[in-house]
Amino acid sequence: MKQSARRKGLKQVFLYIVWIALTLITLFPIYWMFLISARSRVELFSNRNLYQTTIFWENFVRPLFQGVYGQYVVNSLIVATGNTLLVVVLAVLAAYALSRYRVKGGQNIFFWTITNRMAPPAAFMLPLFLLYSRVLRIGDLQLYDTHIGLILVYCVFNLPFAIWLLKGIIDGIPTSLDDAARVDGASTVGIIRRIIVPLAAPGIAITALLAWIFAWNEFLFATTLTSVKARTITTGLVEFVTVVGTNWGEMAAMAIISLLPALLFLVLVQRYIIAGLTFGAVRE
Amino acid sequence: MKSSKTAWGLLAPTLIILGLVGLLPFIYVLYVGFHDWMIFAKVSGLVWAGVDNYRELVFDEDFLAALGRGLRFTIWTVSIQMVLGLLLAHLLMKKFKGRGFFRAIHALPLTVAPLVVGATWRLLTIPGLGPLPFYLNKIGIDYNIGWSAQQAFFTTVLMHIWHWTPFVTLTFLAGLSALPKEPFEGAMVDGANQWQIFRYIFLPMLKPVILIALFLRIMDALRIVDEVWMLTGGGPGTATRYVGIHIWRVVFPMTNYGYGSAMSVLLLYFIIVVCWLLLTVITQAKREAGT
Amino acid sequence: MKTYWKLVIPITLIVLVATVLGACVPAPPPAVEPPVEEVAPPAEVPTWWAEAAAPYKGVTIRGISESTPPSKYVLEVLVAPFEKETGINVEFEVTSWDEMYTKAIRDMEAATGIYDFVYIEQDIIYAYLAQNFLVDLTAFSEANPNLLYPELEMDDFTAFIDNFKDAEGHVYGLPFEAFLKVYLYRTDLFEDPEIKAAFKEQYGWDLRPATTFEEYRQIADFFTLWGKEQGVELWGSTVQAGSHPAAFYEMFETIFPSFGVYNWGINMENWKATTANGGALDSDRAKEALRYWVEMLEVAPPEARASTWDEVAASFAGGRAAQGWVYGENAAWIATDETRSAVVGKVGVALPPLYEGVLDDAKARRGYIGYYDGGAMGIPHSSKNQEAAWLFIQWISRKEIQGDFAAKTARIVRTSTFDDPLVKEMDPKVGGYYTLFKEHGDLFKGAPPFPFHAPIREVILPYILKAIAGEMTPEAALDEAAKAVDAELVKLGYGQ
Amino acid sequence: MEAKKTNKKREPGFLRMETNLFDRIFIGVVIFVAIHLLWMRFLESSISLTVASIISLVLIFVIAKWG
Repeated sequence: MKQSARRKGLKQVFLYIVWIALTLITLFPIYWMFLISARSRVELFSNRNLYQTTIFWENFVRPLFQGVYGQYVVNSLIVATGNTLLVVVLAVLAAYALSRYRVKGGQNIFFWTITNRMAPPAAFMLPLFLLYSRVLRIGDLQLYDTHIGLILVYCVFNLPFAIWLLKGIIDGIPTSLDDAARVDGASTVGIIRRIIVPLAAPGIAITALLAWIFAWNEFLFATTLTSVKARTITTGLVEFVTVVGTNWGEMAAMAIISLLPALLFLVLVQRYIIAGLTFGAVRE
Repeated sequence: MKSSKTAWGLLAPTLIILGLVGLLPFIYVLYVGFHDWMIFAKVSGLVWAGVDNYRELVFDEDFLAALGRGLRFTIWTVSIQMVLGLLLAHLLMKKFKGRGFFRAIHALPLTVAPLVVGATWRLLTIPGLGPLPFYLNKIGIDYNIGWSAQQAFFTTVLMHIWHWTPFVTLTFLAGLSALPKEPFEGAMVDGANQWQIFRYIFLPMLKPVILIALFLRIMDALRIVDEVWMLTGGGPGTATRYVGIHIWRVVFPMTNYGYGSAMSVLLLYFIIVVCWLLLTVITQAKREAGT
Repeated sequence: MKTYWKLVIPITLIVLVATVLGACVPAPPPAVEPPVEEVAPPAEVPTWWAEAAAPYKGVTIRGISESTPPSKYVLEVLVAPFEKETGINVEFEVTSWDEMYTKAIRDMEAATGIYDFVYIEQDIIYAYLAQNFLVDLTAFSEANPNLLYPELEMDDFTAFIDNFKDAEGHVYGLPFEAFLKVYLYRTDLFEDPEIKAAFKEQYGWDLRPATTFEEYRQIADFFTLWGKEQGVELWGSTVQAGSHPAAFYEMFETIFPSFGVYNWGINMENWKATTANGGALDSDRAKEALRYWVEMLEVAPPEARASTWDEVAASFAGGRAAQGWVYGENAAWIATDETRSAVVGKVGVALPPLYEGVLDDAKARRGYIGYYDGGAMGIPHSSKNQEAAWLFIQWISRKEIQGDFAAKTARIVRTSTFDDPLVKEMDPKVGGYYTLFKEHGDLFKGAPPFPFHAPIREVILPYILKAIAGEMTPEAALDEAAKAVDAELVKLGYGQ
Repeated sequence: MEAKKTNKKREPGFLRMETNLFDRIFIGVVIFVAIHLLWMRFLESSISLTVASIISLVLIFVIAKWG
């Protein structure tokens, strides 16, 4: 028994070493991006130190306050949040239907949803562009360059993924719970709201987190389907790639700014996930 | 059949939206794929071409090579990501001090946009600007992803792993969170060791989620564009010109919509078949094991 | 049925919330700070603009351009006064080079009418004309005489405007920016007495900007070695050899012409590139040029293989190359901006090195010695606000703003701008770039007038990249490329 | 409509899998495309593509019926 205690201690130490190494590897590229954002253009090529004592604020100030990037951040927030809300609600409903009911061809529908995500993006941009700017159009109103347009189009990759993930999770919730609730007279919506959602909450949280991040970071759809008004921060980033010297400093600065909301979101949701994880109870 | 009606009601909004933004464009791309459409041709616009585009495609060495490269990239990245993700999820399941901290750090790369990931890694690896070539050079390793095809390939692999392993881990954690804990406790009582728990309880129970993560990673890796585009632009030579990038070049800079559409359809076909085979093999295996 | 309705309501609600979230947020027009520096003071701007624009007050026009300093200048300096003067709203989208093309072409091809004015690079204008993408500005201004700014002075534009004319001399775009790809060198190194002596001793001639390719290579060799000996990070020459169309452009618009291979080696009479059919893409001279350029990588900074036009300028500005072919629009900031450049005041400008006979060809208009690049602003045929857009592109072509515009962004489209005091003051600081531009600009030329452009570039590019990466020899690469071009041109409908 | 049959339990056919009609048609289409692609690459120079179409259509029918 003593031996095993020592082994356990060693294992702990080993575990921490692994985590610390992983942390360093994970953080290094982001740290380097921060260093780049803190350096002026002249410094970039001459200074390769792994630390930095001065900060070249202009990289942050110019794009954020003189440019239009502040607005882009707001656009991104709207689009990502709107899309996440829509996706999570629809996916819970769809996953519940596919998990609990014997729908004709349910397996096939289930597989079909995921094929939506498989399409190589390039060629699919043109039909979407035409759809948004010409087909779905009433007078001057069109989906092109609107937030709602992006919110809808992001369903193409977020919805299948959310349905797949949530179905796996809902499958794991015993049906006996639904049946019990149904006997008590709960409606379908009631069951989803009172049984499924609370039990699948950590899973839903992770799904929402990932969906939000995917939407926040999306580039191709955003650049194809927006122009000025609904432009998102990721599409704004390519503006720094110019003929007269890619403006790495400002680009890194904006990249860091674009990373902050996602980070905040991540931290908030993480707390929720940890609280819901029943695995904390498993001890060695 | 009242319940079935409810189920359709639950599914309806999803099907409508996916039909609108997923199915409609697909039909259009399929249609364009049977046409010649080069914007800067003498005769511009759609010209019926039958299966000519596909006939050309099966002999197109560049496309097939790009497809092969994409596959190689996918196999490398996805297998490593799955193993790493599984291990890390398993580790993160245990309670230890700082677990929350490590989990947050581990998920950090996910929050970076693919485009920015590419840019960041470019900043890391560009000779003259990045620290990687600079410090590797000091210990005698000549590292230049603009020059060595091998290095460029593995740099893209590494970047992809860096970026997407957290996704796999998080997906597994999501799956884990909904699992009942009784089997684990039961096994613990029976004196099963770590490996046995992992092998006989953890893995089988996690199978559906593993499958999802595997699918998503395979399809995303096969059609990858932005990250690699930003990092290497497909170079040096054609070393990292994966199939997604190849299609991208044909559709946008080359403005050959017809041929590009045919390529997209073929790639989509390919991905669907791969995923469907995987799904079938796995579900069949499960069924046979069950009986 | 009851449960069904209970479902519909929350779903509708959610969709509504998402819609409202998406729709109700006001997207204020990009807030462009009015510039602090004096821009054409309002007094100088005649009320002609307000009068001409009266019917279009409140109209919103949308345009797209590449995010270059000239475009940023327009966005940050010229848009706000125009909006104030005319009441026309301008949404000016600036994005990366490839995005700009993709979006503008898609809009014009599908005739969606999103853009009212587009940036047209010199090299793609012929393809646009072949597809009837653009509004004939000459005809348009004749049809709308009241919209023609009386002081536009079309004759004042440099010969660069000829690129934007069709066979009958009708103009399809007002020049917006133009510059040369010149030979930049480091004056501090070239004039250092010790270096000069060492160089003379080694090669037997006085160190000065190279005029031939042998000289250029010798200088490059010398400085690469010198950098190594001195322990500084210095190499002989920049090379624009990243996996990007930039590599193609440096080879085809700069190196080939100065080796005497013109028009991409394509025979424009029968649209063939192989020598067997009268082309020159796989000729010995072309192969020599490509080999020379690829071998230049041996004495280029290591980042050259990942360099586009951006990084080439950055390498030179970082003081990492002794000489190089650099786009002239970069000359201004490399030579003057201390926050971005480490070689301020140490930059010399010269004509690129040339193969024998090329200068005579250029003087006799049989050939050209390098790249005269730039672009114009035009109006897509699908635009719904052509009048307002026409006003705007005249606004940014006004004579009185050109001096400041040129001094800040190193682009010149009007003859009178060369004599502008601001430009004259700037000239010595950038090693005489403007003078060289004025005097020798006509030896340079833009891209050949092909009715296609990007498709053929994309056909050739992979071969060039393979040659750079060593997957193919330069000779084999060009042999293959020429065959591929012939095949592709047939597909495009040329040269049957 | 075939839909009625799709959900019916049936004994696995020669594919030795539990499938519904939709699955079998899907398999048929996948094979249809694969045959055409391979045919174009290897056989079209000697045998017309129409033959491939006929063969694959027959295959789809066989799989849908007995698969």
